[in-house]
Amino acid sequence: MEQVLKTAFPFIVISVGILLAFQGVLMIVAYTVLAERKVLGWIQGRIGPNRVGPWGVLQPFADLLKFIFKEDLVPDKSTKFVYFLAPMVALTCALLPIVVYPFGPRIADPLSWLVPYVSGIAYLGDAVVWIAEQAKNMPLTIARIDVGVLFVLGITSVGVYGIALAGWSSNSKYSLMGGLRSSAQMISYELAMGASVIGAVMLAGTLDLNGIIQAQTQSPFKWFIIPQFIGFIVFLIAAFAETNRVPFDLPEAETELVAGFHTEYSALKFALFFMAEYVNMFTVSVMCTVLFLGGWYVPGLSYLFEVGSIPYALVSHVAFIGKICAFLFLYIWIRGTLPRFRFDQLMNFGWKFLLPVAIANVILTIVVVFLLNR
Amino acid sequence: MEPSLASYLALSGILFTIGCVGVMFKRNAIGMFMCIELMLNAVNLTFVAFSRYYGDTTGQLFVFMVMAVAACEAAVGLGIIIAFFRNSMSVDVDDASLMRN
Amino acid sequence: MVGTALFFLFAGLAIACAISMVYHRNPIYSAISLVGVFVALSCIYVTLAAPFIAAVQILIYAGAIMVLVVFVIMLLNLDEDRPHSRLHYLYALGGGLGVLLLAQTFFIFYSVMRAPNLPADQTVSPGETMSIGRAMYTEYLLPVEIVGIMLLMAVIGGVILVRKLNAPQLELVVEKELELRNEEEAKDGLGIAL
Amino acid sequence: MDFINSNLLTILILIPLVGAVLTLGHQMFWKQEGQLKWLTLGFTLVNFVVSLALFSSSAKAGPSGFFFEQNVPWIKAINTNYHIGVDGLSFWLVILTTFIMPIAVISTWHAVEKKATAFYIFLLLLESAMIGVFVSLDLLVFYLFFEASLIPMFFLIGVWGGENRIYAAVKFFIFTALGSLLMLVAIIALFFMYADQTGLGGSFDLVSILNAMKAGNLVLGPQAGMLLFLAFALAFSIKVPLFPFHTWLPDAHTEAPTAGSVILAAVLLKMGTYGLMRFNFALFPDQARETAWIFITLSIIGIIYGALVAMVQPDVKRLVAYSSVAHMGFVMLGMFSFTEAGMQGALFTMLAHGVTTGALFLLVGFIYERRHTRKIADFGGIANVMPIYTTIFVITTMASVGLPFLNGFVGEFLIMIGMFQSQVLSITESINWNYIAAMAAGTGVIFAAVYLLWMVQRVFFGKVTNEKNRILADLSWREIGLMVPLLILMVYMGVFPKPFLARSEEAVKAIKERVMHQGGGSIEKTDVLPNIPATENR
Amino acid sequence: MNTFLLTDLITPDANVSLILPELIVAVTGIVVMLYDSFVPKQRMVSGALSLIGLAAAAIVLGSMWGTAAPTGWNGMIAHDNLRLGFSFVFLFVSAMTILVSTVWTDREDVPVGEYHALLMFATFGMMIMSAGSDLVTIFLGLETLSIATYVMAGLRKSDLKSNESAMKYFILGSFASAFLLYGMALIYGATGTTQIAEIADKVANPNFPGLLLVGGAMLLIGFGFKIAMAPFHVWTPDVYEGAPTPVTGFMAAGPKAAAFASFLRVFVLGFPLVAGAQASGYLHQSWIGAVTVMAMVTIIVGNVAAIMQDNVKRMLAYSSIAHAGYALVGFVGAGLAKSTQARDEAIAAVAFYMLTYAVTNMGAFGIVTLLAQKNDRRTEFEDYNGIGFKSPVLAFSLSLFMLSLFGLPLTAGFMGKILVFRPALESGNTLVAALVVVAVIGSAISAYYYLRLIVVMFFRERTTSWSDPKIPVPLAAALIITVIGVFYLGLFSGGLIERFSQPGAPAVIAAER
Repeated sequence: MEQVLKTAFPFIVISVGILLAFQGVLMIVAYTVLAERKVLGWIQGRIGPNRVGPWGVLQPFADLLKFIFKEDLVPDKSTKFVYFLAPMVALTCALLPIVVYPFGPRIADPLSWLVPYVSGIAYLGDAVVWIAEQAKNMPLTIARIDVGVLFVLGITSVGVYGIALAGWSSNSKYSLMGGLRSSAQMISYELAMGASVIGAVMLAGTLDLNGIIQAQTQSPFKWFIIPQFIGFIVFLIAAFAETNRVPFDLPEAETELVAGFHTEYSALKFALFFMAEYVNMFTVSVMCTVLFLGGWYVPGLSYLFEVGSIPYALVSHVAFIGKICAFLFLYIWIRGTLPRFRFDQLMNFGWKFLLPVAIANVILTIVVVFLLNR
Repeated sequence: MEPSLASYLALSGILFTIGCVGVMFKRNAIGMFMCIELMLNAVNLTFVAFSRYYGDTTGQLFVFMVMAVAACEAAVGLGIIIAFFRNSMSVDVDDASLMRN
Repeated sequence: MVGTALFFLFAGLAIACAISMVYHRNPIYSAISLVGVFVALSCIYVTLAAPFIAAVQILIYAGAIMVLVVFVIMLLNLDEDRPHSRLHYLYALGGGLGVLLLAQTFFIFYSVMRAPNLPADQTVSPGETMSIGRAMYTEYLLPVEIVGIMLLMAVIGGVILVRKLNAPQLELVVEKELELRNEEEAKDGLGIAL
Repeated sequence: MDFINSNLLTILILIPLVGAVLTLGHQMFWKQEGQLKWLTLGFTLVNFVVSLALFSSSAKAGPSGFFFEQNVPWIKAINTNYHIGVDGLSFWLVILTTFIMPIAVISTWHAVEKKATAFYIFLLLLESAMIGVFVSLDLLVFYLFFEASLIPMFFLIGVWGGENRIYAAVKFFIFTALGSLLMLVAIIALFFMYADQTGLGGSFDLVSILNAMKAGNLVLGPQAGMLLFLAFALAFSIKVPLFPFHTWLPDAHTEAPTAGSVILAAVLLKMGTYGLMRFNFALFPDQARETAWIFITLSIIGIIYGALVAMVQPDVKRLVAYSSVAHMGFVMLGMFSFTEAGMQGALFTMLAHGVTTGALFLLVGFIYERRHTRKIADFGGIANVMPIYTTIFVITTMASVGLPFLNGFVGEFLIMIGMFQSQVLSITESINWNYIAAMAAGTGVIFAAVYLLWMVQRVFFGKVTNEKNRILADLSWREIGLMVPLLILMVYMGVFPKPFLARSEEAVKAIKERVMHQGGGSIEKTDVLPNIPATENR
Repeated sequence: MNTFLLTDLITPDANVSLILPELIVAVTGIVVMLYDSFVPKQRMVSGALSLIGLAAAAIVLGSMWGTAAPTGWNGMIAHDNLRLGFSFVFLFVSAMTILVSTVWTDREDVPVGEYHALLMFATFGMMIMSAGSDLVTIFLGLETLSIATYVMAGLRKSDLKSNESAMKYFILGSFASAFLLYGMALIYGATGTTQIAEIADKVANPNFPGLLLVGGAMLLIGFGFKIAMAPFHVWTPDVYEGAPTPVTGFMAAGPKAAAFASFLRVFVLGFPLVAGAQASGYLHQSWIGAVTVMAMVTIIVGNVAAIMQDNVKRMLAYSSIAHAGYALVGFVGAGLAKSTQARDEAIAAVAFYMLTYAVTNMGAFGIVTLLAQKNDRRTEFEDYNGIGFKSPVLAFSLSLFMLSLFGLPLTAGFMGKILVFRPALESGNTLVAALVVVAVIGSAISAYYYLRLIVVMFFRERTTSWSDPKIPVPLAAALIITVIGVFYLGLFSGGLIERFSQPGAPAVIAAER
């Protein structure tokens, strides 16, 4: 029995971690939606949703309910299996990168304060002691892998399937066009994104996300946004394109394509796409934060709290979320202010401007790093 | 306990076989291309398994090169298929019989 | 124990997806199945202590190559293959080849099982990014350079092949004229009459 | 003089080659096709004149017993040398080649209308290759020239030939090429056997291989030796052509233009017999002796078969072609008798056949130019219209039949004698196979007389049956001038064969000794036959 | 955690001078492409640039001949006569292709810059294949070459035949690559290394003897596809017929030679016979036997099928299959060589054979290109009817090439055949001797179809009108070079053969790991 428990323990921890993280992320996402509507309203001199709950705080839940109870229409000549698969793929791929993000610094000893409280209790006491021992040096990451950056990029690139398949399986012209455009766009900008990341990776000397953050600690001037400013800008632009946000929301350009790849989707399946888009925004923001803004690192915090202590971790975590929120605000802000590109402009911009710039940045970084290390 | 080297090789062999048979059975150029990709992947598995067995990077580097090659092949191969499609409106290899005598 | 279970899980998934890929006549289903194989293999790579290769597998195969394939399938709007039978000798050939390769697989399995199977050295981790990167830029520097040239070439090749012709329809008309002109030019040619 | 002595053969090979290049250049820059025949004639004549220098008495035999020898390394990787030289065997053949070429050129004076440039170039190239074949002493170089002579002939037949030329040309090429490729394998195999057994590295040099064989350093196993022998023999037998391989010859002769036929009959066929003597006998004496009965049988069949088939030919040229088969049968017979007389006779017949049959083809060509037919049935009573032509034709025919005091007689007579003396066929108490063979061959002479004279009778005598034949012009001065040297030769060779035979005596003796004295299997039998000169028993 | 790796990186073992020829070719490709993208309307310059690059590479290559072996690249590159001889062949083929294809690029409005760049990269791939002494480099070289060639085969985009050719080539080529790769994986598994020299050491005592055998078989299939060895030759005729004519010439001469180079390197140098070792004995015996039998089949199939063709390109395709068979004779000879020197000479013989074939073949395809007209229309035998004396220069050159392909003495083809037959006969193996006999009979058969073209050109009368095509200067240059080459290689090749077989450097540079 004990043996089984011990074997199962890591899986339990990971499951709990995944649940927590996903729950948190979904909450953030839900409120991003609300925030977007509010902020857009504010920018456009409107009020935004304000009926459900005080100041409209419960609006996301109302929306959810509405989605659930709506009639689920399935186009007659669609390819059913793929049609159902597509939204799931989209959301899964959007959520998966969360697994590797470091949400905060390592906590040296998170549970040992509990031990005195339960010391006398049979079974539970022993268990807590054992768990506390296991939990030492606990990272605030679900899965620490060596190749975090590649993992994120890989999963993001797989995300294209959701959109492409959705467009194809609906058996509708508009959907197909939207799907095609969107996949073309995502493939194109993925390159620029990957290239822009290389600079930061080179400076950090690792593909491990935590390692990248570590490389930026000690001073805000070590944040890669400074040496890698070009990379940052490129990444940001590419991130907008990757998430199909304004000004790159060609796939769902209403005036041309009705609603793009999800024209034929309704109810819960549409909700999945909708969520996927916002989760994508979130994950891309996290990535940007990690790569260029020092992740959870708060300058000067180590003077206040001991590194590795619980409060240090908590504050860092909150700061991390804060940085992400800033990015999310940026998304909304830009949506409120910029018009949409034309498709050929978008492609030209991606291939003829963004990618060369990103590559130039890589070369520049190589040269600088080489010269500095001579 | 880990599965033995032999089982990885068996898996790779089976995948290779499936891919190879697929190339023969498919009529569709893209399908054939995908079967070939499957074969390459089976080979990659062999490399990685041996790399693990010998504790050596050689196999994994080889896999990396194979992936690059596969990407190049995909770019060019799909280009060829599109060019063929433009002229014949089909990607069926059995339609490619202009020169059989 | 867990390793074995995971292996059989993903191996089963891979084989099932592979068979499904061959079985389906609809190219999109085939493509999705193939992505399934890639993902399963990627997981197996992780169990083989090769996280870098696993990530790259997803990034390149699933994220780049197959996306391109799906893209092309969508672009050409391909339907299911025609069902009627093709050249029968190809089926026979395929079957024969399959049996042969399967036999070969058994042979490999048998001969590796029989050989002394020294267990993998757990201390070295060849799959880590660090060691791969080190190898890539020292021992394998030349191959990496070659790959660079190859990628460049593939880009050129892809672009030439897919780029639209200037005036495909007109060409047929112009062709005759060109030929006439060629033949006129030929008359005052370099040809030496014996 | 020294320069010429040491380079004479190379010069002989190069003159036509230079001629070919100049012909091409001339045509490219002046485009005057009419002048080409003069140019070509000039070159062939010069070559003939230069070749007369072979008679020079100042020449000394080289280290390996050959005159005008030259040995220059060529490709070191496979140790092949440009090794050339003449001896008694090849001496007259070289002269015959240079002699017959100008005649062939003159014969085409008005015949070649289309694509004259290429025609003359091919003629010149052919001459070059033919001389090369007769003088090369390196197996590989020999093979090179042997094959190279194919191509010009192939074109000559294929482009300027008659109706059925394509079939004839391809057949000619494939038959000959197939045989010679096997010879190539044998040559390479010999190369390795030499390398293996002497340890000196491989060699294609005939002289070195022969020396090694004589010294016992290179011994071929019975099986290997036989295979190699057969490979060589097949190539040469096709070229000769020996009976079952002869089918390309009538086709090629019939379809070839006159000049081509002349050269084919006069020189190309001799390559086969020459090759057999030079290579097969020298390299594989035991095998040659062992298989002699096969070749003798086949030659006899060839003689009789050729004669019989010739008899029923409706076409004059085809008839002459089959007569060639019969005559070459004689040559083979003489060679395989392995007696001095027989081999001398064979060599002499080769020359005689070259002159006579060449002349016959020329004569057929003359009438073809006038009537554009060669059917015997179309003629009759030509003698009334063309007396000079008839006279020359009859003399030539007589030479071909083997009338005494004409060249045909000497050779055939010697061959018969040789066959009677021969010891290669098993001689039992009751039957002397040699006699039977000689007598069978003798019937060939009779048949030859029958079919040739019958043909003459049908073509020249009687009344003029066909109106078209009444207006035929007799031979022009050019044509007479062409025939005169040939006629003189026919008579000269018939009356004074001595100088011709004397040249080859040494070489023939050497070969005979090599064949009959190696291995020793049949030496005892020499005592049985009383009429062998004592010198040959050494 | 913040570690800059550069400081503690081992300095890479990069020796640029060792791969200078390859580098020059690759850089030329890039330069050509860049030039083309900035000066798009040029037609001659990119070709000239490529030629200059090739010439420079050839000069560098020449200067490397016979030098002591420099090391570098951790044993990825071998510096030996195999590499030098074959690289020379590739440079020649590539240069000829450029000269020959000017007619075609002008006629069909091919994007010249890209075309020449691809050609350069293909040449680079070939050179890497011959120089690579590690399975990785060989594989990458092969793929670089193949991918470039797939594109080149499909360059006539508006023509379905060309598309078809490219598609078949692509699918079957990658299929073959998969087999090849599987073979490489198994060899790696069996020996634990991918370096040819180390494999050769390990072959006597492999970790998994069974895998070695299977891996060898898979490699054989893969290489068999690439050199069009029967029964893996099925793709050749269709692909060769459909591809643009100059590209066909290139494919028949270049990639085939390159595949031979790697094939030689892997099998002859990688799987040698080690005395007393059971595993290597098995392997050696099996591959020699298999290759010998396949070579026989190849020769027979190639020649017999060529007889039945009515299309000149198709005929040449089958003839190229037969020629691969002849080259395999030398290959087997190399495998059976008893001493290092003999082996070097045999390898040189194969390289020389490839050179003679390249010279002849490029010339022949040059003429076929010129005569083919737009869209490769005139490629049937009938189209050649009676042109012999109407276009004498072309027709006689073509005849010369045909005769050289047949192996007529005094031409290059003959010398090549003699040289490859030599090592095979030297081995003294009965089966191999039989192979030589088959090869000889095969060449006798081949007389028929080579002559057929000559017969058609010279002996037939032309019924339709014919105007002698104008020979552009580059093509004229190519023809002059090839005609002279045919005679030169046939008559005075001694020095060249010696160079090719110079043992100079050790076969493979082993790396200290």
